[in-house]
Amino acid sequence: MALVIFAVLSVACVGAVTAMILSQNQARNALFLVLAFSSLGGIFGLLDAPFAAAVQVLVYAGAIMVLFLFAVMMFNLRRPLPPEGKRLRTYLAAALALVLLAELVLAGRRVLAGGAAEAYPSGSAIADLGRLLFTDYLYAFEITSLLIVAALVGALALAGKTGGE
Amino acid sequence: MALMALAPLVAVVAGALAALLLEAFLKREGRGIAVAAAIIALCAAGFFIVRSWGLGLSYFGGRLSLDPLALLLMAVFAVLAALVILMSLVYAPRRGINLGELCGLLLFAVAGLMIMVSSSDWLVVFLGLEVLSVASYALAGLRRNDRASSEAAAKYFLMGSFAGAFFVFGLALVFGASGSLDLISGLAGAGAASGPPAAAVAGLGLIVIALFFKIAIAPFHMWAPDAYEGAPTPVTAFLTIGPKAAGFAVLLRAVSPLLDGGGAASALGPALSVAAAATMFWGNLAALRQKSVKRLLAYSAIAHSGYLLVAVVAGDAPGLVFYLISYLFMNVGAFGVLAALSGKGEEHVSFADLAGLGRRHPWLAAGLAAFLVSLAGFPPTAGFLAKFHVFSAAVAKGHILLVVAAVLASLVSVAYYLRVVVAMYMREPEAEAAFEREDPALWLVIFLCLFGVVQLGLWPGNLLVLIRQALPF
Amino acid sequence: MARYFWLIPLVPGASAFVLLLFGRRFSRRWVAWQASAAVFLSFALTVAALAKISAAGGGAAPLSKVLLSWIVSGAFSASVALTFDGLAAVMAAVVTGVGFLIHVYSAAYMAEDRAYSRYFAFLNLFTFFMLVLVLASDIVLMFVGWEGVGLCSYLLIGFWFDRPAAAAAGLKAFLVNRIGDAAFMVGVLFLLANVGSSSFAAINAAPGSGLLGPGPATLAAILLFVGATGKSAQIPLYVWLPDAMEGPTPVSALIHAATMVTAGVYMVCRLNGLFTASPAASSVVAWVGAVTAVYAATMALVQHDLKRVLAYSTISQIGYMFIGCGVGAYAAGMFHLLTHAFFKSLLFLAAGSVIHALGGEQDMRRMGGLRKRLPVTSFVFLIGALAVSGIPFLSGFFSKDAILTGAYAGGRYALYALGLAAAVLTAFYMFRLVYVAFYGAERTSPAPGAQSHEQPRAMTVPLIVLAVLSAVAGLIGLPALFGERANVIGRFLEGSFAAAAPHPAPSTEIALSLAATASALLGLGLAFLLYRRSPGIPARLAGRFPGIHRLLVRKYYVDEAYDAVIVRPLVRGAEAIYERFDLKVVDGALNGSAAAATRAGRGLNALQSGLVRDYALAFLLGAILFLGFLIL
Amino acid sequence: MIAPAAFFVLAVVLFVLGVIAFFVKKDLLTQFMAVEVMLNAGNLALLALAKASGRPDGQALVLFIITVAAAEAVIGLAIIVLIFRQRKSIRTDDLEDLKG
Amino acid sequence: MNTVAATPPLVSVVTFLPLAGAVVLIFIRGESARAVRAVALTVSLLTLAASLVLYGGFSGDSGLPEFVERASWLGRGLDYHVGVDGISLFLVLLAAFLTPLALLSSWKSVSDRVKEFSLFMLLLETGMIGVFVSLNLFLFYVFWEAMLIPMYFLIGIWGGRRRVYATMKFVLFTMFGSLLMLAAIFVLQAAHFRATGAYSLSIADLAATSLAPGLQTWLFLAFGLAFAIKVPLFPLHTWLPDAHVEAPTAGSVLLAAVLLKMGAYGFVRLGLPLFPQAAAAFAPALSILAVVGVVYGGLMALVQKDMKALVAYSSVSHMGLIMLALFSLGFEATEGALYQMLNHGISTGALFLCVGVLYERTQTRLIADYGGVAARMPVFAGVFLLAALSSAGLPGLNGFVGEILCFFGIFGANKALAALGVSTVVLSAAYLLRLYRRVMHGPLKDPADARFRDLDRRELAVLAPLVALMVVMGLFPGPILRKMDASVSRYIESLEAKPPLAPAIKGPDLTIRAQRPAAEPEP
Repeated sequence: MALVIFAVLSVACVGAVTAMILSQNQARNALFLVLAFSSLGGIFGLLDAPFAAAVQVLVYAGAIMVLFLFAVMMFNLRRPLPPEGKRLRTYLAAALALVLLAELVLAGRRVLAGGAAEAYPSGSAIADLGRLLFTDYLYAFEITSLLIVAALVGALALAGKTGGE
Repeated sequence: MALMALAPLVAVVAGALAALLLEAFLKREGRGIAVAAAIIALCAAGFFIVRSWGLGLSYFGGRLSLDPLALLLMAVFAVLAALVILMSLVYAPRRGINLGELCGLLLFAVAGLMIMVSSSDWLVVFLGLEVLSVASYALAGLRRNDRASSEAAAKYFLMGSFAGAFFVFGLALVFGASGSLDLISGLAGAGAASGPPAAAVAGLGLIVIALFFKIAIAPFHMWAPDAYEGAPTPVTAFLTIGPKAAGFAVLLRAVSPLLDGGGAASALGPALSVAAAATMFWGNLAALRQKSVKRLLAYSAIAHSGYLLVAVVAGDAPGLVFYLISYLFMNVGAFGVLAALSGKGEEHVSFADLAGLGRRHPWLAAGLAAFLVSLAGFPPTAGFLAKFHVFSAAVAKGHILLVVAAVLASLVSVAYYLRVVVAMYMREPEAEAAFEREDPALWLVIFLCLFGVVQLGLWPGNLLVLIRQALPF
Repeated sequence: MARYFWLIPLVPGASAFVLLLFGRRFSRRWVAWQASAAVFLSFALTVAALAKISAAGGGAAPLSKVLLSWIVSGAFSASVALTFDGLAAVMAAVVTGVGFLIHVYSAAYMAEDRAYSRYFAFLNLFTFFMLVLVLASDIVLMFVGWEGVGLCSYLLIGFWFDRPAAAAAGLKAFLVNRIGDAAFMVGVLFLLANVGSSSFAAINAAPGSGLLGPGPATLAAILLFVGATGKSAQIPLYVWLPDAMEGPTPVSALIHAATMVTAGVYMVCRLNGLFTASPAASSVVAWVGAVTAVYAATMALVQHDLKRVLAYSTISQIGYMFIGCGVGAYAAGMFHLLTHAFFKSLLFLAAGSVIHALGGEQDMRRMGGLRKRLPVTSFVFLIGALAVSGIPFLSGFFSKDAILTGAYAGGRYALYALGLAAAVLTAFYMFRLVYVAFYGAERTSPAPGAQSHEQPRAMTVPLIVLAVLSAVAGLIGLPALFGERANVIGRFLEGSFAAAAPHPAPSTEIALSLAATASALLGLGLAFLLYRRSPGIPARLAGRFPGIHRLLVRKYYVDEAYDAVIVRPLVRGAEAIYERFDLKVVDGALNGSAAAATRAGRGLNALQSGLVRDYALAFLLGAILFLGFLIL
Repeated sequence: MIAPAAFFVLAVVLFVLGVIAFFVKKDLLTQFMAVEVMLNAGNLALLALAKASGRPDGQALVLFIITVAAAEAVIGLAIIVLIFRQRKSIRTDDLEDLKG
Repeated sequence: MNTVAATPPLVSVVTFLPLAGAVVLIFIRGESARAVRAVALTVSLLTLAASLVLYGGFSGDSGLPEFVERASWLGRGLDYHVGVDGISLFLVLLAAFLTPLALLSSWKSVSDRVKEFSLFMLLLETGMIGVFVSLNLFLFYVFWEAMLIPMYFLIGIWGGRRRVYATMKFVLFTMFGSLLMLAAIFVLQAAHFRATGAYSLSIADLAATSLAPGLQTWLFLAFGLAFAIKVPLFPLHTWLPDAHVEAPTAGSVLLAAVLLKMGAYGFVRLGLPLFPQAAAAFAPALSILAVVGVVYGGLMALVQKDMKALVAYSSVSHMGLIMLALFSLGFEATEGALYQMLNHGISTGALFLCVGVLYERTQTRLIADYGGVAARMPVFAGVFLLAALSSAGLPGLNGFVGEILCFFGIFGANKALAALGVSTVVLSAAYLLRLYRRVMHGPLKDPADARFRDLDRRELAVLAPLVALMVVMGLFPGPILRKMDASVSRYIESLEAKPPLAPAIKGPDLTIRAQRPAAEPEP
C-alpha cells in the first residue's frame, strides 16, 4: 500500500516538476510546483514525519507558493517569455546535472547500504519534536526568528514604499 | 550564564533593532541617533567579547561556543561593521540609502557572522549563514534607484539561494551519514580509524561548495565581481571581508582536522589546494584588464580568498586570523579611498577618474597606494607579513607547490595593483573628479586602516603573540 | 742623486697632473717650460742613475725601490716597484732624452694651437707612463705603463679631435692595441698562475727553475708577443700605426717612432729569460719581425704621404728589432732601438718641419726642391735617411748590421735574407722620399700660412742634436771586429740578458757588413735611377704592373680585409643579435608571458558574461569536479 | 516497507530536476522556484537519511529549512519586485550591466 | 657571532637615518623645493658621515660581522639582526656615498614633485643599506622587496617616455625572482626547523644547517634566480636596458651602482654559502652564463643608439665578469669581484651622471644627436673619458685592480673562461671609446649651439668625488682589500667546508620531510 502511495506521489512530484520545466506559462508553473510540493508533503508522511508533512503542505505549498503565484500575476508574466538561442548551455547544464545525479547517488549509497533502522517510535514523534525544538534546537529556533526579522527588514528596505529619498 | 555567552550577539541584534526603530519613528532627525545606537551596540558587543576572552564559554551543546577563534573573529566583525558605518555616514545619504536601514541590516549581517563563527553545529552555521545572506542581499541592493545595485542584489540572491540548496543537501548527507551535525566530531568521530564515511565526506563536500560560494572560491565565485561592483562601496567593503572571514573560520573548524587524516577525506586536501590555486590565478588574471578600480578590487578579493584557503589547507589558524585582520585594514582602507573619490552620487572609480590623483589629492593617493602595496604583499606592510605567515605555515606542512603557485599568482596581482598606482602617479589628470572633502568619518577610517596596515606590517607585537597563543597550530 | 731615480717617472707625472688640472690658467710659455723642464729633470736623473750603475759595472748592480705594495690579495700580489738596470737605463735615456728634445721642438711647433696646455699635459703624461713601463720591476706595473702609453697615444693621435679622421685614428689605435693587450693580459695571467709572482726576476728565472715548462713558457711568451705586435705595430696588428700619423708630428716622432712603439721590443728584452727558454716563441718573434720588416717596406715604396712613408718605415725597422730579439741578439735589438729612436725621431721632426713650413702639406708630390727653402731641415733629413738606410758609419749601419750578423751567426739564413731585402727596400723608399721632396723642381703651391724661411731655433736645435746623435750613436755599438770592448752598449746590457748573442768569425763579419752596405747602396742607387735620373720610370712600372701597384697603394687591402672579416661582421652580427635575439627572444619571452597573462585575463573576463546562467554553469561544473574528486 | 534508498533517489532526482529547471528557466521568479525545488529535495533527503540512520531530529531540521526557505522567499520576492520596478522585466539575462 | 656591541647602534643609524629624513620631508609644508633638497642632501650626507664612522670603527680582523645588533622582532626567528662584515661594509659605503651625489645631480633635472622625489630617494637608500646589513634572512627579504617600491616610483614618475612600461617590467621581473626566493625561504625555514627544532632565519644558523643535496639544488635555483635577475645574468637582463633608459639620472645611478650589486651580494651572502654543494655543482653552468653575458653585453653595447642603453648593456657585461669571478669560488676572485662591484658602482654611476649632464642640456640621449662636444666642454670631456676608461679597466684606475684580481682568480679556475672573459678588455674599450668618439669628438653638429656649457660647480661637485675615487682606488686598493680579507677568507672556508656534491646533480627532491628527526617538536 505504502509503495503504491509512494509511487503515485513520487510520479506526481517528478511529473509536476518536469511539467514545470517544460511549460512556458508562469502561472501554470507555480501551480505545478504547488502540486509537486503537496505530493512531497505526502511523501514526508510516508517517512514518518507527519509534522514536517503538515508544515510542508501548509507553509510551502500553501503560503510560499501562493505568494509566488501572486508575484507571477503582479509581474504580469502569464505570457511566455520569448525563447532564446543559447540552448547549448542548457543542454550542457542538463548533462552536468545528470553527472551530479550520479555522484549524489554514489555518495548516498554507503549510508543507504546500512538499511532502514526503525529507531524511534512514530507515535511519539511530535512530542519528541517539540521537546527537541526547545532543548537541543532552542538556539537554532531563536536564530530563525532573527532570520525572519532580517528578511522582513531587508524586504522592506528594498521594496517598501518608504525608505530612501 | 548562557546570557553572558549570548551577550555580544544580543547587543548586536538589539543595536540593529534600535537603529531600525529609531530610523522608522524619528525619521530624519533620528538618523544620527540610529547610527549612534548601532555604534554603541558594536562597542557593547566588543566589550562583551573582551569580557568573554579566556572563559571558554560554551552553551547549547557547543552550538554556541566562544572559543578564541570565535572571539577574535567576532571582534573583527565588530570593528569591520564600525568602520563600514563610519564610511557610510556621508556616502549613504548622498546615494539615497537610508542610514538606519543600512545600520540595521549591517548589524543583522554581523549577527549572522557571529553565529556562524561561534558554533560547531552545521544547522546553526547554516542559519547564521542565511541571516547573513538575507541581510547581505538587502545590503547589496540598498541603492534602490541604482540599476547596478539592484542587479548586484539579484545576482547575489539568485546564486546565493542556488548555493544554499547545495548546503541543505550536504547537511542531509552529513546528518544521514554520521548522525550528527557537529562540525568536528560529526565527521572525524564517526569513523575514527578509517576516517569519516564517504557519504559524510560527500555531504561535507556539498557544504564546502556552498561555503566556497560564500567566500568566492573559483569557480563558485562568479557572482562576486558583479555583486561587489554593484553594491554600494561601504557594503562592498563589508562583503569582501565579513562573509569571507566567517566562511573561512567555519572551513577551518570543519575541514582542517580532516586534512591530516586518511580514508575518504584524503582527497580533501588536494581538492582544496587545487581550488586555492585556481582561485588565486582566476582572480588575479581576471583583474588584469579591468577598467574600474572597484571591480579590480573585487577580483583582488577573490584572489585573496585563494591565499586564505592556503591557510586552511595548512591548518594555520593564527595565520588565517592574522591574514583576515590585515586584509580587513587594507581592503576597508582601499574601498574607503574609493568611497572618498565617489563624490556626490556617481561612482568615480575608473582608471581615468584616478589619473593624476597623486597630484590632486596626494594624501588620498598615498593612502590608496599604501593599501594596494599591502594588498600586493610588499614588505613592510601588513599584507606581506600576513602572506609570509600563511605561506610559511603551508610550506612547513609540505605544500610547497601550492605556495609556489601562490607566489606566482601574487606576482600577477602586483601587475594590476601597480596599474592603479600608475594611474594615480604616472598619468596626468584627465578630468577633475568630484571628491568628498567634508567627511571626517571617512578620513578617520582611512587613517585607521593606514595605521593598521603599517602597524601590523612593522610591529604587530602583541596581536601576533595573542593570536599565536590563543589558537592552535 | 741616483738615489732618487724613482722620481724619474714621477716628475713628468706630477707635471702632467698639474697641467691637466690647472694648465688652462697658465701662460703658454710657462706650460712649455714646465713640461720641458720636468722631462729634462727626468733626463738628468736618468743620466745620474746611469752613471751610477755604469760605474758599478753595468747591469750587474741595478737600482731598485719598492714604492707601494699595490694590489695584494691572497696569492696575487703586485707592487709599485721600480728597477733601474742597464736595459731600463738605455730605454729611459731614450725616452727622457729624445722626449726632452721633442718637448722643446713642440714648444715651437704647436705654438699656434689652442689646446697648448692639454698637448703638453698629454706629452708629460705619456712620458710618465712610458717611464713606468720602462722602470717597472713587475709585469703588472709594466702593464700599467703599457696601457697608459696606449692611452696617451690615443689622446695625442686624436689631439685634433674635431677632425673625424684624427678621432677615428685615435680610436683605431687604442682598439687595435687593446686586442694585443688582451692577449698580453692572458699571458700575464698565465705567468702569474704558473710562476706565482709578477716580478720580472721571478718570471725570467722560472723556466730555469722548472716552474714553467717549455710548453707553458712558449704559450705565455707568444701571448705576450701578441701584445707586443699591437704596441709595436707588427703583423697582424700594425694597421693602426699609419693612421696614427693623424696626430701632431712631434707626437709621431716621440710616440710612434722613438719610444712607445718600441715598447714591445723592450718588453721582449725585459723577458728575455722567458723568450730564450722557448725557441719556438723566439722563432715566432723573429719571423714576424722579418716578415713585417719586408712587408711594411713594400708598402712604403708607393706612399705619397711623407709621414706615412716614415710610419711604414718605423714598422719595418721595429721588425728588424724583433729579428734581433728573436735570434737571441737582444743587445743588437736594443741597439737598433736606440739608434732608430734617434734617426726616426729626427726624420719625423724634420718632416714636421717641412709640414709646418708648408702649412700642413704632407703629400710629397706637392713638395720638391725643399733643399733650398729649408736647408737645415733638408740636411738633417738627409742624415736621417742615410742612417736609416744603413749607409756605413752612420748609426743605422751599425745597429742593423749587428742584427743581421746576429741572424746569420745563429744560422737563420732565411731571416738574414729577409733582413737584407728589407735593407734594400729601406734605402730605396727613403731616397725616393728624399729625391722627390727635397730635390728637383719646386711643386709647392703657396698655401695660406706657409712660410718660406727656415724654422725657429726651438725646432732646428733639436733637429741638429738628433742629427748628430743619428750620425754618431753607432759608435757605441761597434762590432766585435773593432775589439772586445768596442761594443759599449753590448757590454753595458750584458747583465740584463741571460744568454749572450752568437758571434761569427771576424771574416764573416766583414763580409756581412759589405753585403749590408751593398744592399743599402743598391736601394739608394735604384732610387736615384728612378726618381732622380729618369722620373718617368715609376709611372711606367705602375702601368706595367697595375695589380701589384694597386695592391701596394691600397696596402694589401688589409684594412679592408679586417673591416670585412672582423669589424663589420662583429657589428652587423651584434646588430642582428640585438634585433633578432635580444629584442625578439629575450625581451619577447618576457613581453610574451605578460601578454599571455593578459590574454588569459581577457578570456576569463569573457567567461564573466554577466549572465547568471553562466555563473551557475561554472558553479555546477565546479561542484561536479569537486565532488567527483572527493568521492572517486 | 519502502527502502529509504527509494526516497533518497527521489530526492536526488528532484534536486537534479531543480538544477535543470534553474538552467531552463529564464526569469528570476521561476529560477527561484527551481531553487525551491532543490531545497525541497534537500528536505526529502534529510528525512530519508535521518530515517535510515534512525535519528529523530530529521523533522526538526526540515522545519528550520522550511523557515529558511520562507525567509529567502521574502527577500527574494522583494528583490524581484525591485528589479521589476526598475526594468519592467524580470528576465535574468537582462541583468548584464555588470560583467567582464 | 652574537657579540653585542656596546657602541651606539651605528648600523641602525646608518640604515634608518634616511628613513627618518624621509619622514621629516613629509612634514615640510608647501612646495619649497629648496628646503626639501637641502634637507634630503643633508640627511644623506649625515648618513655618509655615519657610514664613514662605521668604516673607521670596523676592524675586519675576525671576518665576522661587527657592530652587530640583534633584537627580537616578530618571533619565530624573524629577528631584527644587523651588522656589517668586510663584504657588506663597502657596499653600505657605496650606497651612502652615491645617494648624496645622486640627489645633488637631480638638483636641476628634477623640478616636478621634488618632495616626493627626495622622499623616494631616501627610502631607497634605507632599503639598499638595509639589504646589505641584514643578518637575518627575513629582514634581508623585507629590505630586498621594500626597496622595489621607491625605485618603482622613481622610474615611473620621473622617467622617460616609456617609463611606465619600464618600471612595471622592472618590478614584475624582479619580483618574479624574489617571490620564488620567498618560497625557498619558507622551505629553508621549515628544513631548519625540522633539523634543529628551533625557528631561526639567522643567516649564520641557516648556513650551519646541512641540507639534502636534492633540496639544496632547488633552493639554490630559487635563490639564484632571484639574484641572477637582479645582477642581471644573461639571459635575464632584459629589464635592465629599459629600466636604465627610462629612469631619471639619479635612478639610473643608484640602479646601476647599488641595486645590481644586491644581486651579486645575494650570491655571496646567501646563494653560495647556504647551499655550497649545489653552488659548486652549478658554478660551471652559471660561469658559462656569466661569460656569455660578458661577451653578449659588450656586443649589445656596441650597437646601441641610446647612450643610456649602451651603459646599461655595459653593466650586463661588467656584472657578468663579476659573477664569473664569484663563481670561480676562489679567494682572489671573490675579493676582486667585491672590489669590482665597488668599481662598477663608481664608474657606471659616473657614466650615468655624465649622460645626465648631456641630457640636461639637450634633452636627448641619442648618440647620433651629438658630436664634438669636447670642444665646448673640455672639463666634462675629461671627466667623461676618465669614467669611460675606469669602466674599461684602464690600469692605474680602479677598474683595473678589480679586473686583474677577477681574471687572476678566474684563470686559476678555468683558463678558457678567463680567456673569453678577457675579451671584455677589447669590447669595453670598443663600445665606450666609440661612444666617446661619436659624442665628444668630431666636428660640432651646430657651431652656434649654445647649449653645451661646460660643467658648473654643482655638476663638478657631483663628479669630482667619483673621479677622485677612481684614481685613489686604482692606486691604493689596500685600505679596502685589507678590511675585506678576513671576511672573504671566512666566506671561502664556508664554501669549502662541506664536500662538493658527488658525481652529478640528483633529480629534484622536494621532500623536506626526509631529514626530519623522529620526534617532531611543536612550539
